[in-house]
Amino acid sequence: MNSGAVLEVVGLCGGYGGETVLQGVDLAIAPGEIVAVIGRNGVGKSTLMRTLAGLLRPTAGRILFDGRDATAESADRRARAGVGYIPQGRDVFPSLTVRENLMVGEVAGAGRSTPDYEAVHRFFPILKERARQRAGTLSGGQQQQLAIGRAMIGAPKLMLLDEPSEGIQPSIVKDIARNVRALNRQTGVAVLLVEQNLDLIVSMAERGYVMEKGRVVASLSREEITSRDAVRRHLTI
Amino acid sequence: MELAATLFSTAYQFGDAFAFLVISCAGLAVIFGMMGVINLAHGEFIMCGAYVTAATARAGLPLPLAILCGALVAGLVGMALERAVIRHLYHRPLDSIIATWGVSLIATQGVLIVLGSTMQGVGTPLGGVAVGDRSYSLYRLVLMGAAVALLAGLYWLFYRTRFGVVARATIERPQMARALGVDTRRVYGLTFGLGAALAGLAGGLYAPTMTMVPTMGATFMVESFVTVVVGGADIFVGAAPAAAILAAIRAGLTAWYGQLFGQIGLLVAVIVVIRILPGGLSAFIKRARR
Amino acid sequence: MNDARTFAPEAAPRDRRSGLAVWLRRLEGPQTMGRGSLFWLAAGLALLAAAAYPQFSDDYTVGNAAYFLVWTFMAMGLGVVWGYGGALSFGQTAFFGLAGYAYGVLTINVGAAYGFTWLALILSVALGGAFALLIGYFMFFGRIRGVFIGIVTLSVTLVLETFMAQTAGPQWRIGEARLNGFNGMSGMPPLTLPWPGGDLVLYPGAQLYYALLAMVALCYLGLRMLLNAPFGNVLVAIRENPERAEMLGYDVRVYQMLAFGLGGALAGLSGALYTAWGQYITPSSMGLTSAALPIVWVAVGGRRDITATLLGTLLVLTAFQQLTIYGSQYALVAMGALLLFTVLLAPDGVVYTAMERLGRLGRPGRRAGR
Amino acid sequence: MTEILRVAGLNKAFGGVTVARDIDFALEAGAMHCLIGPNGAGKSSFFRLLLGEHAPDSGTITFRGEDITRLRPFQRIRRGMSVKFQVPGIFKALSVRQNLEVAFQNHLHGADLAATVERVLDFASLGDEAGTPAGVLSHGQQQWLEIGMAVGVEPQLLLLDEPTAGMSPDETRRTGEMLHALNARGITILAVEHDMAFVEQIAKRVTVLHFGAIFAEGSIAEMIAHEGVQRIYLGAADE
Amino acid sequence: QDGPIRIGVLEDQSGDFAAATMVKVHAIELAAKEINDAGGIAGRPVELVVYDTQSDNRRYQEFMRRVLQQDKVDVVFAGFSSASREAYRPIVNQFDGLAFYNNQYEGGVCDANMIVTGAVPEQQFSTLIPWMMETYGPKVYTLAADYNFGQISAEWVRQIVAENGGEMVGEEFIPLGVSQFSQTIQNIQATDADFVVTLLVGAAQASYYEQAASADVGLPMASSVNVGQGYEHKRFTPPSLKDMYVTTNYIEEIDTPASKAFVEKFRAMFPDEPYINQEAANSYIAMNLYKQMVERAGSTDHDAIRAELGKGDVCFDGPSGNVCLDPKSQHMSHTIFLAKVEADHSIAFPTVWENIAPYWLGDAGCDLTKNDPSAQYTPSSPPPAN
Ligand SMILES: Nc1ncnc2c1ncn2[C@@H]1O[C@H](COP(=O)(O)OP(=O)(O)OP(=O)(O)O)[C@@H](O)[C@H]1O
Ligand SMILES: Nc1ncnc2c1ncn2[C@@H]1O[C@H](COP(=O)(O)OP(=O)(O)OP(=O)(O)O)[C@@H](O)[C@H]1O
Ligand SMILES: [Mg+2]
Ligand SMILES: [Mg+2]
Repeated sequence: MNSGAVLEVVGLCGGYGGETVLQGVDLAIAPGEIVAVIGRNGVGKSTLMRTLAGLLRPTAGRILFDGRDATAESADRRARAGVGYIPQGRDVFPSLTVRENLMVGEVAGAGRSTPDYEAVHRFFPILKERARQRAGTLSGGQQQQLAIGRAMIGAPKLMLLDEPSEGIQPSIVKDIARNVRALNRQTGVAVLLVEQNLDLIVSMAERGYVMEKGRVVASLSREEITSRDAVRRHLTI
Repeated sequence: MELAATLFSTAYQFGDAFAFLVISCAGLAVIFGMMGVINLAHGEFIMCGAYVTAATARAGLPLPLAILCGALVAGLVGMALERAVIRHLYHRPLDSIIATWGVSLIATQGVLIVLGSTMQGVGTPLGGVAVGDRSYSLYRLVLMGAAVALLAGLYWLFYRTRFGVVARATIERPQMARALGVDTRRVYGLTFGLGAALAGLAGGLYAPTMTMVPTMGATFMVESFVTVVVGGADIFVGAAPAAAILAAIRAGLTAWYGQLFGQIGLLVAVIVVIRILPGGLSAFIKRARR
Repeated sequence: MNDARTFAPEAAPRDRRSGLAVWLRRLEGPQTMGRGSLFWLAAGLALLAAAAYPQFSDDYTVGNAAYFLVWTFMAMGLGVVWGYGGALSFGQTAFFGLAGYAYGVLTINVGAAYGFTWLALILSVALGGAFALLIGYFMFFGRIRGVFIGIVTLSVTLVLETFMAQTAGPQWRIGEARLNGFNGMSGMPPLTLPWPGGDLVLYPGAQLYYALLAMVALCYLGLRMLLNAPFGNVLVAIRENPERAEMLGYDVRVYQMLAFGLGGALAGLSGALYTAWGQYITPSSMGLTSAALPIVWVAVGGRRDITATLLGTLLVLTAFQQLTIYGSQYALVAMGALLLFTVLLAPDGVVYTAMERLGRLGRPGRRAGR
Repeated sequence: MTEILRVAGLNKAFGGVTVARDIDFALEAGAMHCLIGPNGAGKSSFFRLLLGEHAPDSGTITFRGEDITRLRPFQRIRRGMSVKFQVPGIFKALSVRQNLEVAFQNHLHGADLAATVERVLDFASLGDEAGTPAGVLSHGQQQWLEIGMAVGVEPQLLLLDEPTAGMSPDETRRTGEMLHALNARGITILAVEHDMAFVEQIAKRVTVLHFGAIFAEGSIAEMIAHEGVQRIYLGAADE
Repeated sequence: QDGPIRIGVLEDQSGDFAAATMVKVHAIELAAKEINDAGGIAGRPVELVVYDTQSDNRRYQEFMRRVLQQDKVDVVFAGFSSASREAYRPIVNQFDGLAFYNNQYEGGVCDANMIVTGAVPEQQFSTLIPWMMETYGPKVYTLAADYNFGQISAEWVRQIVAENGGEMVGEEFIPLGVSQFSQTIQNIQATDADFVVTLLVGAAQASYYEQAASADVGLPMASSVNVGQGYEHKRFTPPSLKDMYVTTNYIEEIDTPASKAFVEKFRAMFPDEPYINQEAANSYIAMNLYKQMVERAGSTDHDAIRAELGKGDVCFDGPSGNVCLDPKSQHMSHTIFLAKVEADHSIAFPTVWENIAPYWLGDAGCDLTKNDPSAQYTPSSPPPAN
């Protein structure tokens, strides 16, 4: 296949212990692309993201990151190579302060880039205001912003965004969309986005994949994705 | 003059009890407070540090170096143990109780079999100093200084350095930390090793004042656990005041009513403090601060 | 409240089965492993074997088996408190010791005639349970939880130990009974059954063994029923997420306190029986090492299931004793190694893991990792 | 109509952060009301105050004519409240079925209990997962379970904190329909949501919270048109 | 009956007490070997059944039952701590066994099933305290472990000090396991004591000496347990035990031909033995006394053995000199050595008291030749007068 992709996934299988959730996923993302993955609850979207981040070990298939085989690489090495993961449910470090959460984010970029707090604070001003508050006491939306900011600090080449709009107020959803797109434009970071929020998908994604029962069953072009109906059709039973 | 002597005596007793609690609980505070591992082999790391200190000191090493040796060896043993056993038990704190109890049995009895039932100690250095009509051990003043330095050093390490922040993050959400690029295995290994080294340091510092037997670590256990827990979730905010309160209670009761009341009073104080502040001291301090 | 409901069934026919039948049905349920005729057949056979075994064994071995049975109550109690209720008590020995001393004080003062020893046993257990309720009230109504429970209970048992250790002087007596400090109290009678033609003294041997076996079986079945009853469900829910349980309308504190009281009563039963068994009780049975032991038994067997707890306790007691007999100085090293391997290889407990494997052989099922 | 809930002069601060500022709020029995507001406005905290998880600094909460300000959470629940939290608070090691049993057994027993559990399993599309430990469900499935636990008991007042987060548009609509059905049975519903389509679907009236205080109140159309609400919450009209 | 004579040995080979008790097992093994080499007891070989009781009272209960019921031993040698003895005593009584308790203790056990070879307070304190008062002065401070041994011993000290016209200027009890003594050291310094009686027990409490030395307490110390049992002078760095005086019935430094021969035999068999303490000698003596009684009785039957004991002439010339069993209390007479620890931790023997009998129990009314109360008495709760 073409080797220009930031991420290329071939026949990926995997899941939890004995249970296979992913049943052969194929997809590819070119540098600077924003690609959405849609699908109903429980089809394995988050499982795919976790496997790509290296938190779950695939049972078959290959993951190429930047053309390099990363299938067997550990999560931390992937992160340091430039995979930024923003999990569903945010997973901020609750007892650490906002500022300390961001400090942890520095690790991924160590050696590759200098942490750009300015940029993060520009995108998410609340993170500056609440720098000394414990992340666990932030509201849901604030935590989501922190999780994205934390990944940003590490200067990723690819961001894995799992349902970033969940629980976020409309204006910030728009902000996030705008910010992620701006980030994408400024730094060329590629984004793999899992979403259920139509507006966000439509406003962000350049193309998309549809998942069903652990497989990619359809690919959506730029035209299809901007027409809400196609997306909606795939999300209904 | 009389008054000054009495004051000194009181301060000395308090400082002595405080130093004992702080020094003996520091390693546990790191391992339990930071990593959530209930380490019942804490006492054996202390014993390890004490034995190594005594052995190297009697082989001719100056005492301060011997103590560092003790801490170092205990730290290395700790890292090895982490790699072999503890690594598999994170977030299974209750299983870590059993495993570390097993380690403690093996260590105590193994030392007994290999090195015999006792070991010759090292004498306490520095001798005594007279204040008023009483005399005091100078070395104990050194211990008090060491306790304060230890607290300051740990606070700095865990709150002011990136290693500390990353370590705390790792312990809280290891998966997420890994996904952010943290080599969690290394962090775990180092943190546990640090805790073990601190226990070893406690052993080394107290080696000159105690009987050297394989079970010597047991004398530290109850006090250190109690201090760490009364301190509460945030060990570094809580441990120092916890040690101070417990030391004051212990020293006071011991002075007025004897050792029995000191002992029982310490335990009762623990129960009462936890009852009044169910989240430990640190939760209370946090709330008060805001 | 509104009669028409979206979810609730419209006035389903009332359950006409009697209370007893409901309870019997609770012998099986989601909170305990083992169901179906095969399981009960195996359990019946095990009981039968246990009952027949004294016929094929010598007095010492039977007496020793009785001794093992003595400890299982404390283990099962801890299983309820810790395994099901999620409160790790490090101080079950406090209730053990208290009841043990109570049995001694009562029987030394009143004697063993007319089966008084049994009344003393019941009173001691009640005392252990009441004390546990008190401590439980103090802790759970004081919002104490997690590791703090461990430290509070440990402190309680150590206070008792330290206090009892210094009661050597003659002033420390309750009626006829000298507490006798660290050396321990002795001279109390064993359990005695009034019997035509002379009381039966239950020295460790077949008679005591049968009495204990019956008690263990009753206690085990009773706990199974309780754990599968709504009480058990709520207890487990509280272990998993106390805040949520409260938000479903349960007074979490009361459930935890009751479970703790039950655990204390069972520990007390062990304590009183232990005293009767050896006619001796000592403060060190409330000390640090003694306090750690029940935790080891329960953890090694498997704390998440009462059957695993029971079998595991017997297994560990036997294994440790055998090691001590044949291992001389190396026994403790071997015990330590055994614990390590158990935790690393069978994290849910040896018996629990074995039972789960066995169970899975029978039926296919979806069961993902923890 | 009668009032089921009244909150008067409610205040609560955590250190520097005020999460409730002089809140006066009332709910008619049978209402279907939405609470919206920026992230961090204090919506979830308001729920926690209603439920007794946080004690207010001042103010009173009256539920069905009774002052419940000093009651413990479980006592409030028993008086007829039920809640779905923002972050699913399920019992991870229990099976899905057991989760529901625990949720309902305070009110229902025997065959009633079993039947209700089956209906809720069906409603939440969790029939296949009934025996699965709840902790391994996908995020969306956990949300469904949490909703099932809250609605199955059919309380007087149902509190829902972001019930449709993580749901697909279709599921969101279905949830809305279910809430309408419940409401038709007389159950009062108070929901926190960020999904405006959903809010439009269910809410007759909407309250906007901002910095812990009530910022605006009115019908959904009014709120969408409200300039202040657009500024603090909705963002500029779609690009 | 011709099979071997089986001897149960229950001693702590691990746990807290191991330091002082391993040597007891070795002493019994040495005696057994000698007896077997010389043709056994009445021609029957001796066979040891040894269990490690792990410093755990429960193990004593388990194993006492085992040796008596399953191994069917003829006699048991058992126990270090008094608590362990009290734990197994009901079981020995239940099966009517015979047990030797070869340990220095607080005294007072009046039990026909028990023979005690260790020294008791009247033997150690009636000698030590008057000598100390004469040498250093009449003001005494007692520091004792807070349990039976310490409390009862302190009671003896108090009584003897009073009888000799001295004065108790302080008395302090330390819970077991306490290892920090700063406050205690202050308390002692606050008095004008002439010497300190230290009745401290266990590894933790032994830390007192080092801590007292480093605080320059500088008072002479008197003890019935140290040195003779736990060889603190070998384990601590000089001069922390300087001027410690101990009454012991044996330690390896004793400079008599019998003692030297014993040490030589012992080290030949156990070259790495850290120290041969008084309990080792007592255990060794006990084996030989048992041999003598069985041979005289012509049987291992307990009543026959006790009949021999009742004659009052069961004596043995051992490493510590001549010792005899007292028929009334079934305790043993001792030669009591006053050991003084010098600044370099070498031992001097300022004086020796020969042939001190365990008189108290008999005088107080315990007479096992007449009846068997199976009880433990203390000066403040003596046998009921009858
Ligand atoms: N930790 C786990 N262990 C076992 N099975 C799991 C685990 N997490 C998820 N699963 C199962 O894997 C399947 C896919 O879950 P996943 O979280 O990937 O779904 P999803 O597509 O992200 O759904 P949602 O939109 O609800 O977040 C589900 O059936 C779920 O039950
Ligand atoms: N325990 C606490 N300690 C300190 N601050 C807290 C605490 N709980 C909440 N807060 C703060 O109170 C504010 C309100 O939080 P809350 O969770 O109620 O917001 P929300 O309106 O539910 O937001 P979202 O829509 O993002 O869920 C936030 O700024 C949060 O950081
Ligand atoms: Mg998902
Ligand atoms: Mg919220």
